[in-house]
Amino acid sequence: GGGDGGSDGGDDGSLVIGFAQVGAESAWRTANSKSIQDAAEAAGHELKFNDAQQDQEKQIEAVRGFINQQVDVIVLAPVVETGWTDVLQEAEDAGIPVVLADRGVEAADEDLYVTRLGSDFAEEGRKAGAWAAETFAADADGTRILELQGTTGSAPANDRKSGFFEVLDSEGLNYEIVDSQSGNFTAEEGKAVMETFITTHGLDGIDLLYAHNDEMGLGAIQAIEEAGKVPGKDIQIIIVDGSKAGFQAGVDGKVNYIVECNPAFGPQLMDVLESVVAGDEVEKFTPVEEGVFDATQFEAELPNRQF
Amino acid sequence: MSDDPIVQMTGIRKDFTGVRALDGVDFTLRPGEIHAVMGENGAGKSTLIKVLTGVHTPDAGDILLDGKSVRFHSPGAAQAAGISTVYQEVNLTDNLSVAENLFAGREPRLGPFINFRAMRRKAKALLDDIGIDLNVAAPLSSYSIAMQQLVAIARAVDIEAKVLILDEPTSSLDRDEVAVLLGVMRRLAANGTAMVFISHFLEQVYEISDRMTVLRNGKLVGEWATADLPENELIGHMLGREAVVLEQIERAAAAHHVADETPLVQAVGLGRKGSIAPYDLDVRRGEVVGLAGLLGSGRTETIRLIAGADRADSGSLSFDGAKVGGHNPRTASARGIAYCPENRKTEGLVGDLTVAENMILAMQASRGWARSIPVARRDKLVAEFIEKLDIRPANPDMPVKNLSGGNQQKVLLARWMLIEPKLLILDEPTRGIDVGAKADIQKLVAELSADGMAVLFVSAELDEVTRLSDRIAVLRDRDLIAVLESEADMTTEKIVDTIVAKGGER
Amino acid sequence: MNSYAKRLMWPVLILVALIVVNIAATGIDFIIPSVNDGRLGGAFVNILRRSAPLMLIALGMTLVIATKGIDLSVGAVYAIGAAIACQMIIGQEDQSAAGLIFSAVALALVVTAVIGAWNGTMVAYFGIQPIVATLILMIAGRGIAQLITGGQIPKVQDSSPFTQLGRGEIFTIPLPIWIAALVFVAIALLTRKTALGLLLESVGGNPEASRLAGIRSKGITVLVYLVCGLCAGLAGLIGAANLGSADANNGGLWIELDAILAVVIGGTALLGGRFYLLGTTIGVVIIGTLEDTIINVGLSSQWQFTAKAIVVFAVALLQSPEFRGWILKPFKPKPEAAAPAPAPAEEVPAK
Amino acid sequence: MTTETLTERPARSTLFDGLTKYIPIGATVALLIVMYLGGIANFKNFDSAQVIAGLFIDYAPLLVIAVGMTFVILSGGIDLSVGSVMAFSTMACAWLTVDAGISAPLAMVLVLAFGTLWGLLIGAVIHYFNVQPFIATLVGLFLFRGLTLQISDTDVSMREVDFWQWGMTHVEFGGKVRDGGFWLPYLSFVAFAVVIVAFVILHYTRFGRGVYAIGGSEQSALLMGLPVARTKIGVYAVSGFCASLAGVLAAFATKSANPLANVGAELDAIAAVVIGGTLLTGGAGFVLGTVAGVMVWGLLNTLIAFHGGLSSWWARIVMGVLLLAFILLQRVLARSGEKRRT
Ligand SMILES: Nc1ncnc2c1ncn2[C@@H]1O[C@H](COP(=O)(O)OP(=O)(O)OP(=O)(O)O)[C@@H](O)[C@H]1O
Ligand SMILES: Nc1ncnc2c1ncn2[C@@H]1O[C@H](COP(=O)(O)OP(=O)(O)OP(=O)(O)O)[C@@H](O)[C@H]1O
Ligand SMILES: [Mg+2]
Ligand SMILES: [Mg+2]
Repeated sequence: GGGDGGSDGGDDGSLVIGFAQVGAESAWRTANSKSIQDAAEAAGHELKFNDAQQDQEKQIEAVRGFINQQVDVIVLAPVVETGWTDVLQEAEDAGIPVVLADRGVEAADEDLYVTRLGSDFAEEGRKAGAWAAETFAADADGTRILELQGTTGSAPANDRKSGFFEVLDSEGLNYEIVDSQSGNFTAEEGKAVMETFITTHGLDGIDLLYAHNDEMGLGAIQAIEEAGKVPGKDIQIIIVDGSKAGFQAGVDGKVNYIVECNPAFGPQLMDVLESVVAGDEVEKFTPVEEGVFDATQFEAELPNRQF
Repeated sequence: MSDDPIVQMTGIRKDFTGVRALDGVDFTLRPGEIHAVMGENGAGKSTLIKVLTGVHTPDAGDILLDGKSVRFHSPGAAQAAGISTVYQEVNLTDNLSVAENLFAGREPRLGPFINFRAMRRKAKALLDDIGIDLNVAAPLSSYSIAMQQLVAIARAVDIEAKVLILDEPTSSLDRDEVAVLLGVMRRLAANGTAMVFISHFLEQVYEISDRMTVLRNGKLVGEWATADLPENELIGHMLGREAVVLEQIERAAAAHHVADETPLVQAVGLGRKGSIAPYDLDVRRGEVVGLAGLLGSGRTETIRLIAGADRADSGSLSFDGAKVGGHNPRTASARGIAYCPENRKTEGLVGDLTVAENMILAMQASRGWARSIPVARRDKLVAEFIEKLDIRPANPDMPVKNLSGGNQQKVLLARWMLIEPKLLILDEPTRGIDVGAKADIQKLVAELSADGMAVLFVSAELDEVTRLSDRIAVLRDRDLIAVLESEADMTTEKIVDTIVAKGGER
Repeated sequence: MNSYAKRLMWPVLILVALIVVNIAATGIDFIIPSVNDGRLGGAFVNILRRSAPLMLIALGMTLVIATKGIDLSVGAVYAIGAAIACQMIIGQEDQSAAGLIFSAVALALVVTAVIGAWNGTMVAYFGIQPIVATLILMIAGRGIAQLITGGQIPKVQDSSPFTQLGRGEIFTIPLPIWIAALVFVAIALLTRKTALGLLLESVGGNPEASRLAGIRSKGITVLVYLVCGLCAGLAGLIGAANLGSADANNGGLWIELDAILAVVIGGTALLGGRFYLLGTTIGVVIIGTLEDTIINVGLSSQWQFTAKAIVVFAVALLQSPEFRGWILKPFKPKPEAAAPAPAPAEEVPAK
Repeated sequence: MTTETLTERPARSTLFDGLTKYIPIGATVALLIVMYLGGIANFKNFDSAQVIAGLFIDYAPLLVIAVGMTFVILSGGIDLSVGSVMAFSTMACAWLTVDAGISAPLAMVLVLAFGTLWGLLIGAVIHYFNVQPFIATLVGLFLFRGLTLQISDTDVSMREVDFWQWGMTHVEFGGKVRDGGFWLPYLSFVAFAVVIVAFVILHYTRFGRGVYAIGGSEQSALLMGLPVARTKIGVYAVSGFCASLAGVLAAFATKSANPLANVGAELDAIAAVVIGGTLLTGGAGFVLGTVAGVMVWGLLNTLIAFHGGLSSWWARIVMGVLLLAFILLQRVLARSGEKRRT
């Protein structure tokens, strides 16, 4: 890739940016879109936004569209990791640099994009795992775990799961997966699945619930409350994302650990784009700053939440 | 003539849920003969044909074709074995062109591809041969039912089968076309084709058939040579009782309408572009007005405007002294206009609903959905009309699609009689109906008009029109050309003369 | 009545089989309701409660299908109903005010009814094929819902009585079950005690014949889609109340397929005409039970789709007389030696 | 014999005589052109030839499943399984070539054969057991999504298998895109070939005409002695084949398989077919109409993409409104052309 394309940039340095977003499937995603749109406007760039509704084909089409429109730079938040080679090659042939946001693409395509800015889902899983391994290290009779997975087959679901259990295994925690089902990242299904978990397995003796996102976690909390148990106490709960609602639940004592997945990297992205178009050297991967929060930090962090 | 039989069916039994349609029927068809199958509506004639041609599987019995035992699994198989059939309801696909319908499944091909040019040429030739001139590339749906019926016949004839079966081929046809058809049948018979002919027109049957098999209630009554069975005896066998006198329907000839009374219906310059030229027509209370004309002359279009089924784009219509505005079937029925359309399958009945439900439909519609007819009242009314019109089987809960054609027609009539209309519009009400039922319906029309109901009556049978009508409107080329009023004009000849004369004027 | 019972027999058998599987996997507790905190619970009661939104939508869908139609927009309408109510409630300081909740619910229902009527108008008056007419709102509807929520997921305070619509109970029976039952009774009365059912079946069976018989078929069509929209809106309200939030993007996602499935499992044909409300109810419970069964017998979530496919296939086949005839043939004494191959569709009159 | 010949003219308006069936597709094409011109007037670079060519790259798989769907809908049925079968086929390609190490051409043939077999099976169930097509194929929708996830719940790359490079190898026309030319990959030509073959089959073979006949009236077709069983099962086989071919094309297009790909593709295909003027009730429509329908679908998306200023929700709403406007206009045009009874 290179910064030689994009002849349309205004004299004042303003850019035409094509942004191929995954979709609007969650509050996290909407916050992410909004952050990027706001940042582009603040920086005086023109943003062409495209929502692919979680469909890779639509996203590929959007990227081709941006190439046809001869934008200055393309930002791609890929739905899946594989299958990008051709269209990225086309962008390169057209002299348009590509920056990945949020999720990544397979390693073999590394040459076809300039840099990636985003979260590492496996790392998020590992962070959650590390806390669990530490918290339950003293649990003699084995840690019994329920897992609420994201949409079956989606990258965050796969990575958050594998990262989590990778750490549990490497830390040698004595654990048992009592059940693990998909809640499709939604509160509705999170709650329904949790209800069934409760009727099937009961809650006695269950130590930990690991929910791949806030929404499912919040749904599950309701199910637990309706079953007459106290979330956060009778069962410990880890959620990933860290929305306002998630932190609020934390403040209320219903959540024990939150792994942040930060959507508000719009301004950071604009800086990267500007340097890319200017032809500066940039790192291949720019991590988004993300934290982890335990019960002691919820209260202080809540006001900082943007979504 | 009668060598070995070409088709021999013995002991055929066919049960439908709740009905035994055929019960131990034998049937023999010999080469080169024209064999009529006779019986009332619902006697099982069509079922017999369908069992023979593989539409239905018999529950018992044997079928021999050319002395070999056969059992077809589909009409296609029967066709391949040399049995070509025109079924009772016109069974073509009207989204395809005339030529495609004629040759569906046996199109002339070039390699694997259909040769459309050859197909159209052959279609043209085939239709020319039997004396029809159509645009063979036009979709079949652009032609009237009668033409569609002729196309179906042409298709069956062209298959050049050993056996040709015609189930009520003449129900929508008028004289000329019937003459054409009978001519074709004679020619085929001379070539040795065996034919099965089903019709409710006794004169046609006597004109063309060599032999008759009579069914009643799904049972075989017997087989006769046509020459040996006088008409009244045949009717006796069909109905299972002594022959009724059909000829004289007593018309209490429109004596009771006063000349200066305002007519019930007054159409002035009523018309619709592309379907019927503007016309004037009056109908008085207690009067039967017949519409006569060749097929496609626009009879149906004329009455559809009055019935509110189509919107008129010129002229005005008054009903019962008041001008009619915003005319549609619902307001029409609220005013007391009842309309029995000619195509009962597509426009009349709701096949999946029961006999009872179909009967009360118009009445219920006029009451609105909120006031349903109480069950007891409904059952009583339905039972009453089933008996009055002799609907068989007399089961109000049977899906109407399982009734035979004639009985379906009666259900439709009952629907409208239930609302006690002021004007009853009947489009071909006796099409495909047996002699007994036809007489019943004609008698009913006469009675209703005697009670003061006005009736508009369309029929392809001029005899029927002249017999029933007080006045006759004659149509030609979608134009109402004359209204015959005097007693002396009420003859078939006069109607034909009128049509021909007006045609000559052009 | 007898044929009606026969029609219901196969779905009921499948349902019983599913319940037996669950009992075998998790014990008799599965079916026996328990009372805790003055609220009826237990696995099966939970299934019924969770099925309430699907039930409502499937009931509306049954009517639409009876008129030879189909409504693909119900999932989007569900999201719109939920979004309106939640967005309106979170806008206010006091989220417990009875007036507020009443007007939020009323507004949501009015809007969804209008959307339904719009679908019906497109079908009846503009003559657009139902699948296309409702596809438009299926696409745009979620956009509208997101527009209402601004892409956020509005969260109603747990203390708001609005949530009772999804979580509350009357006489220990969960409120969603009450609502679904009431709507069932209302629709059953509306269609069977008045002539609406007959007129519907008539319009679905043969629209042209119905028109000529003087039936207001267009008005009826609009009414039916309106009811379907209303049911979808109500379902959205229950769903939102249950969670205390409205997810414009995922709420009721693909519920239209489940609803159509429930209708058809219940014996109503997609070709219009006869409809069976009780059958639809059984269809809904089958679908609800199925999802739990997968978890209860310990299958992974990848099995969700496969198991659903197998059960639907079984119901579809069992309902087919031709299939039953074919499968039972070896066991039936045949009067004739030469048994014909299954002659398809032969005695089935034209559509 | 008779002396007189019976003549009847079709009752329809002479101007449109015989043309009525082309009105819906004519309206579609006219509106398509209007939409395209509107795009050119409003957006920079919209007039690039590659914009049109792009439709046949990105929508090649959709075009192929829509063609299969056209057969099914023309016969009066519907096939909801195509999206899942397509995703399954792509996944099977990946699984066979990457995990099982089968040679790619063989894998492709196996996948296509499997898709066709599935179509035959479901067609037989629909025909012989009289199961409603909607339900029978809905089973397929669930089943193949499930099977795809069971093969792999993550996306799989096939880039190491050279064979899959073939599809995106491209041909340039009229020079580089910058110089006003455009390019098309081989897989677009496969889609064109499918359209042409389908056109010929539907219009010039007995099977094709049988499809129309059955769509007009299955009962009549049966009574006319047409091979109803064979034809009905045949259309589902065609659709199954097309769905698996679309899956193979998707494998070529991305060289990757994703278990959640093509969710809802069946609805896109149905929409394209119906927009192209085919009646869902069967018996009327054209495969070329389907091509126009796919182009409308694609162009609507392209217009929204070129605009680029719409948020996720406004994009959906605008898509719905455009679709609505399109369908209403098509209706109006078609109605004024047709002279039918009210
Ligand atoms: N598919 C069916 N299901 C149930 N009953 C049927 C079916 N088809 C015909 N029947 C019944 O079988 C009997 C014989 O009907 P069929 O059509 O053979 O009479 P038909 O002699 O041809 O009468 P028509 O002169 O009116 O045509 C009738 O009682 C009819 O109701
Ligand atoms: N639905 C329709 N659409 C277009 N044209 C039609 C339609 N129905 C009938 N026609 C045409 O209108 C003309 C008049 O037909 P109509 O049925 O009114 O004649 P008719 O005098 O009633 O004859 P028939 O004996 O066939 O009933 C025919 O040429 C026919 O092709
Ligand atoms: Mg008959
Ligand atoms: Mg007529």
